Amino acid sequence: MKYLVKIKDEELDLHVTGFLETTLNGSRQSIDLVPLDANRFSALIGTKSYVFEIYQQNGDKFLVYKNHTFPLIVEDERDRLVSHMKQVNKETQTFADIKAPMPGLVSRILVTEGGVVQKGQTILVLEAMKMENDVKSPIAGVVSMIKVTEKQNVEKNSILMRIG
Amino acid sequence: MKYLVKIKDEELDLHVTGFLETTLNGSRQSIDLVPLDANRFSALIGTKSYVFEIYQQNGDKFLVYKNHTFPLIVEDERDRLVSHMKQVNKETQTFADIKAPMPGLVSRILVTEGGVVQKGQTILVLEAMKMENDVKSPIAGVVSMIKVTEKQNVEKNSILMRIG
Amino acid sequence: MNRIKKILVANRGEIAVRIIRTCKDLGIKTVAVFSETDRKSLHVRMADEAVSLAGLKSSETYLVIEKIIAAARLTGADAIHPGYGFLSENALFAEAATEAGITFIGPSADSIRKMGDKTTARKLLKGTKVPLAPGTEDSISDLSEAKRLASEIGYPVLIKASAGGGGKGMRIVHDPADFEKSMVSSQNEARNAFGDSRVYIEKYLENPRHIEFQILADQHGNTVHLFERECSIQRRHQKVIEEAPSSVLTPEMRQKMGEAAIEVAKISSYYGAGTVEFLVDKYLNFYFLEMNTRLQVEHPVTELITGLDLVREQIRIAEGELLGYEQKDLAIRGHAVECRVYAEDPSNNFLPDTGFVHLHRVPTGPGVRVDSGIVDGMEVSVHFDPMISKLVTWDSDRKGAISRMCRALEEYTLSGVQTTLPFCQFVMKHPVFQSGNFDTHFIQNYFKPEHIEIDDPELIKNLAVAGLNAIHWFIRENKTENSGSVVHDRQETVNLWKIRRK
Amino acid sequence: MNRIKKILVANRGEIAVRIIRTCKDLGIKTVAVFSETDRKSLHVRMADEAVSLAGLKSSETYLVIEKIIAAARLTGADAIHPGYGFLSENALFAEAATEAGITFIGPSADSIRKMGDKTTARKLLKGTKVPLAPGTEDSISDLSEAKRLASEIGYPVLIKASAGGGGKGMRIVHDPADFEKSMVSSQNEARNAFGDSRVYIEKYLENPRHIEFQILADQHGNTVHLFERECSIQRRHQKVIEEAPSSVLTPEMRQKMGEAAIEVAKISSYYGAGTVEFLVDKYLNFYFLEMNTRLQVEHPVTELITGLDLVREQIRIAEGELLGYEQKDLAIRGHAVECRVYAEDPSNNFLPDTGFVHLHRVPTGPGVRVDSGIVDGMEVSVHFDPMISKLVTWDSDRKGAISRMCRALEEYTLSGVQTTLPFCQFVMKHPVFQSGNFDTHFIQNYFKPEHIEIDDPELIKNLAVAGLNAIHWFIRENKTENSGSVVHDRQETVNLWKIRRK
Repeated sequence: MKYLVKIKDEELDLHVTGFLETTLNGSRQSIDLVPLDANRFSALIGTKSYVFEIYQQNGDKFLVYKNHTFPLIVEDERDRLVSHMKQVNKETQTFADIKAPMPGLVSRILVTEGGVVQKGQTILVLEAMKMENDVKSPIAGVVSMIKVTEKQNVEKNSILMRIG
Repeated sequence: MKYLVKIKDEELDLHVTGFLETTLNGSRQSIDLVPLDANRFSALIGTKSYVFEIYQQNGDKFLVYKNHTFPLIVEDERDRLVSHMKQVNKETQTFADIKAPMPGLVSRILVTEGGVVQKGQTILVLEAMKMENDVKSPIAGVVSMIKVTEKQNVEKNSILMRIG
Repeated sequence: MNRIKKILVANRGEIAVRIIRTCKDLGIKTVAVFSETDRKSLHVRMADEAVSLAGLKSSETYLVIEKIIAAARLTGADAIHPGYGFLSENALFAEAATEAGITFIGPSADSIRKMGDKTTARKLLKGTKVPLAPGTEDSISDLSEAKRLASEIGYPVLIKASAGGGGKGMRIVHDPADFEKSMVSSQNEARNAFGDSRVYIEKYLENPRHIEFQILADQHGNTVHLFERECSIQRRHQKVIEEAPSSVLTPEMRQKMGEAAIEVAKISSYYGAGTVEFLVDKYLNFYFLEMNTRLQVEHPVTELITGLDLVREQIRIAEGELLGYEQKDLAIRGHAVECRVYAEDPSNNFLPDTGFVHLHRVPTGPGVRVDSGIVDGMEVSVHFDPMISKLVTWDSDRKGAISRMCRALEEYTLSGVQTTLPFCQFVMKHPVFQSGNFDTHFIQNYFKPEHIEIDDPELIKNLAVAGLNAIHWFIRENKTENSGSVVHDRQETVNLWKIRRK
Repeated sequence: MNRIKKILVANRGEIAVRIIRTCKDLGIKTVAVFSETDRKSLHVRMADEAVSLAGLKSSETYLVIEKIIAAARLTGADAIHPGYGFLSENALFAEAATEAGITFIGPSADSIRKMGDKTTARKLLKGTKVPLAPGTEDSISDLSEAKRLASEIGYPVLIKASAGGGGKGMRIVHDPADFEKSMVSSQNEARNAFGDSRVYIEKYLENPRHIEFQILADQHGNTVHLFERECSIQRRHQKVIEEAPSSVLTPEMRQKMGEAAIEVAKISSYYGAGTVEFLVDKYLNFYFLEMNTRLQVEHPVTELITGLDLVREQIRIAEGELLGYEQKDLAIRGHAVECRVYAEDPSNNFLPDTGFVHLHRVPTGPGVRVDSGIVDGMEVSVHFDPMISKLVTWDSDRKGAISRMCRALEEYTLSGVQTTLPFCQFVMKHPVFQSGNFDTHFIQNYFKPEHIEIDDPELIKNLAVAGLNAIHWFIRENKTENSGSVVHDRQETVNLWKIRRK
């Protein structure tokens, strides 16, 4: 099976020829892989020793190595086509949904629908874990929709507003 | 359900009236029990806090509390009858099967079939984990059968000989 | 002498566990209290007894004086240790315990009142040789009056909670235009954290270092300091990394500041363990910041350089014992560094993260100590502070202690939530931190989220190969077992497709 | 100076992990080697590189000089650390490394030969001021000649492996009638453990204490001792519990024994870390027992009372550095105790146990250090030594260190095999141990298996109630899920009916 693996802006063509035999950009890589506890693995590639964790969250895959988390995108040939189409689609998107980074209480909303916001501007204050946390806009644009009100409790990842 | 629980020579009549409600020798005991990891539990009885492990090995149950292992015999009414019959049976038994306490190599056999042994006498030397381990007879009696020979590898719990 | 036999620990998390450990060392029985979410917590498991506080949030549980006194009565505890946070600096709590005939392990209610309230403390110290930063005499609630005073003191100013501590409610204001917003949000945070919205205003020092002195005083008038802790690495005005000793103090300065700290303790008739915090400016002038009338989060670094157990000293003092040593008997030995492990995402502005901890494996070995209250399967919830544990290392010198910290951080496994671990790794390897020459602006001056990323191309390629093969393994195992849960080697359960619960 | 960049650790288990930790502190890369059963071991996971030794038993793997030298060549390691046991006292190994241009972290092959062979060492020391116990000059293989010499020395005698250490091959003979059997079994054990069946005979001292001195010597003639370790608590002539300092040594005796230890090192032109072992009789006379030309299992207690990292010192010495301190710069600070955690059943004559470790949770907190090589799911097999880990505590005095050990032992969770943990709990609480006045017969004099049982009737009743309810819980959960494996709370897997694999 041929895969495209994206990690840290690197794109690698990997070809799994058999279990634990991989071709990386054309050259063969043998790997000694053993599962440990939870989602952790120990891998020996050549003599190099790596312990890492693989997990999946909201459909995305992540690899954790020595407390560093790498998003890991693994696409087979069919996925690549779909992903390419999505990419084209995405480039025409100019809006951003602002999601709650944690469960909490909306303590203040600092913008109004129709207002213009700058990238990095604080648009809402979310009170959680006994602290006031500033939620900032990731893009510049117009506030097209506010889905919450002040003093409202929100769940993690619920949409707070849309910019653009 | 009524049970007889034997632990450390104590015999307790326990009656589980509902989940987490027990009657101990007639008086009611409420318990707050939560499972932790592996086979461990946290129990609060009154205000007293206990963390313990329950495991089963070769059909016997054990409770481990602060590194102390207690054999735990739990019998319901039907079991009690069977166990009573076994007990009667056991009292007429005067032989002991000597089992290998660990996998190893029989390095020397110090008795012969038909020989008389004392309780605590070393009857066989088992080489394991780079040490010579003395296997002793738990009872006094006559060696009725030797099932292994010197230089033979044995598995844990395999029968080495029978005394009596 | 009043020998304590059973201590109720009115706290949760790592500090409750840490206090229970010393009680066990001393043969003193322990009682834990717990909110509903903490039933499985380590402090409940480790204590001899545990009493439910029947509630979820801290305002329903760990902050309710009556419930805690009732739990102490129920179990016959003859003393209460408040830990830090929660009711630890609440004079009413100390009084309630004393009225119930229970020893409060901490200073008198009177000392707590004098020093716990930051404005009262400032008034008390005015005129002594303890240097104070310019600021308001009293706490202030009128917005326009506050704004006028801020202009008088001169921007930048700091708005601080009178009842405060731990950076909660603190706001820096550079621009008068931001004053109103900052004051309101400071008052809100103070109300939530301490049930007291009063704030006061102080001159904000540029590029200060935060250096504090540990104090111990018995009930017979003997007071010593246990040297300083350097706590300048902060985010959101809260400490993340601390060390002892500080790399900037000369022996002379150490002596001067230590004497000032002892004076603060004496003026408030202090007994027990306490901490006098100072700000040190770039010219090495120091100013009294506040006194914390309780055990500090970062107390282990002091324990490692002095060999003392501060909780044991607290208990001994509460029993009425003499300290038994004088200032001249104390010396600094080696160097200690502490990293706080928070459930926060350093690549996302240190936003707190929540979720279940799947795997928590702490480093051990030479020179490493971990104080932790978390175990596999436990939830980091929104209800409490996101601190998971404290990792502390010691060595005969600072360089060694930092090296051991780098090793311990790398060894630390915590899976399920984002943590400050990679941030701490960044700090330990940063030349400015290693030089010892930094201030409280270290994070804003030197840290960007991309700094915690790894850029070794061979490593990245190998991780990609390994990761792909691991995913392949999951797919293969799932196929043969035809189930979401894959049991391997009959020992471990592995399940990629289980979505991490947040 | 020859800066070491990459060290191959020719060992396994806790000591391999411990050495890797110090290498990481020093920024030195590490290479692990492993037998097939050790693929998942902690030392393989923690090292930067790992090389399979393709085999199962130690005789096929960790004892094969050629395989280890080849692994060092393959990975470009410029030094080898042998740990303890295996090839650590093998002069041929030290030579093979040197010939391959690889630094051997340890003494010269010549010193190993001189001191590693117990009979050569005795001959070398004869006539010096180092006191020797009466015994044979040479190793001996002829049975009747040996028996004659034994009678000459006078029973009881000790038969010991010439190439020995760690109590392996050692036999006490009280009765001439038992001599033959003991000598044969000693020879057998010596052959298996060291590949060398030579034995010698020594006078057996009654009620001796085992006290040893840690030596450090650089390659420039500077030698110091790091004080003593008390190692009298032994079963099967192997240490289980050690401490530093010893409670019987006066400063004068410490100085005298320390000087003798330094003389032993100087006579063998020793450099690196080594240990000179003495027996001390009831009149506090001391006799040279042997020198171990390697790192000792119990080295952490010395690290805790001196603040030195012995592995770091070994590496520095191997690099050709000067010690940098003299005897007068060294002082004892506080007290340290070590308990070895063995997979052995103390209620069954300390017979080794084997099986899978289901759950391994180590204690942490103030004054606790754990050196361990095991993790959840790993197997304790018959192929290697049954030592799982070492638990070490420190405090400012002996009483405190023992209290902390009691706490740490209670906190230590190890499930799946029987361990020496309850035995160590018994020793720590025993008045004779606490008094400090004990000898190597402590176990036979004071320990019976029933002593490790708990006899608190309320506790027993509550455990019965709790245990029954837990079993009820399993039955209920199994019914509803209709499966052998019960998943609870979506976080943990619990399965009572899984038979423990042995």
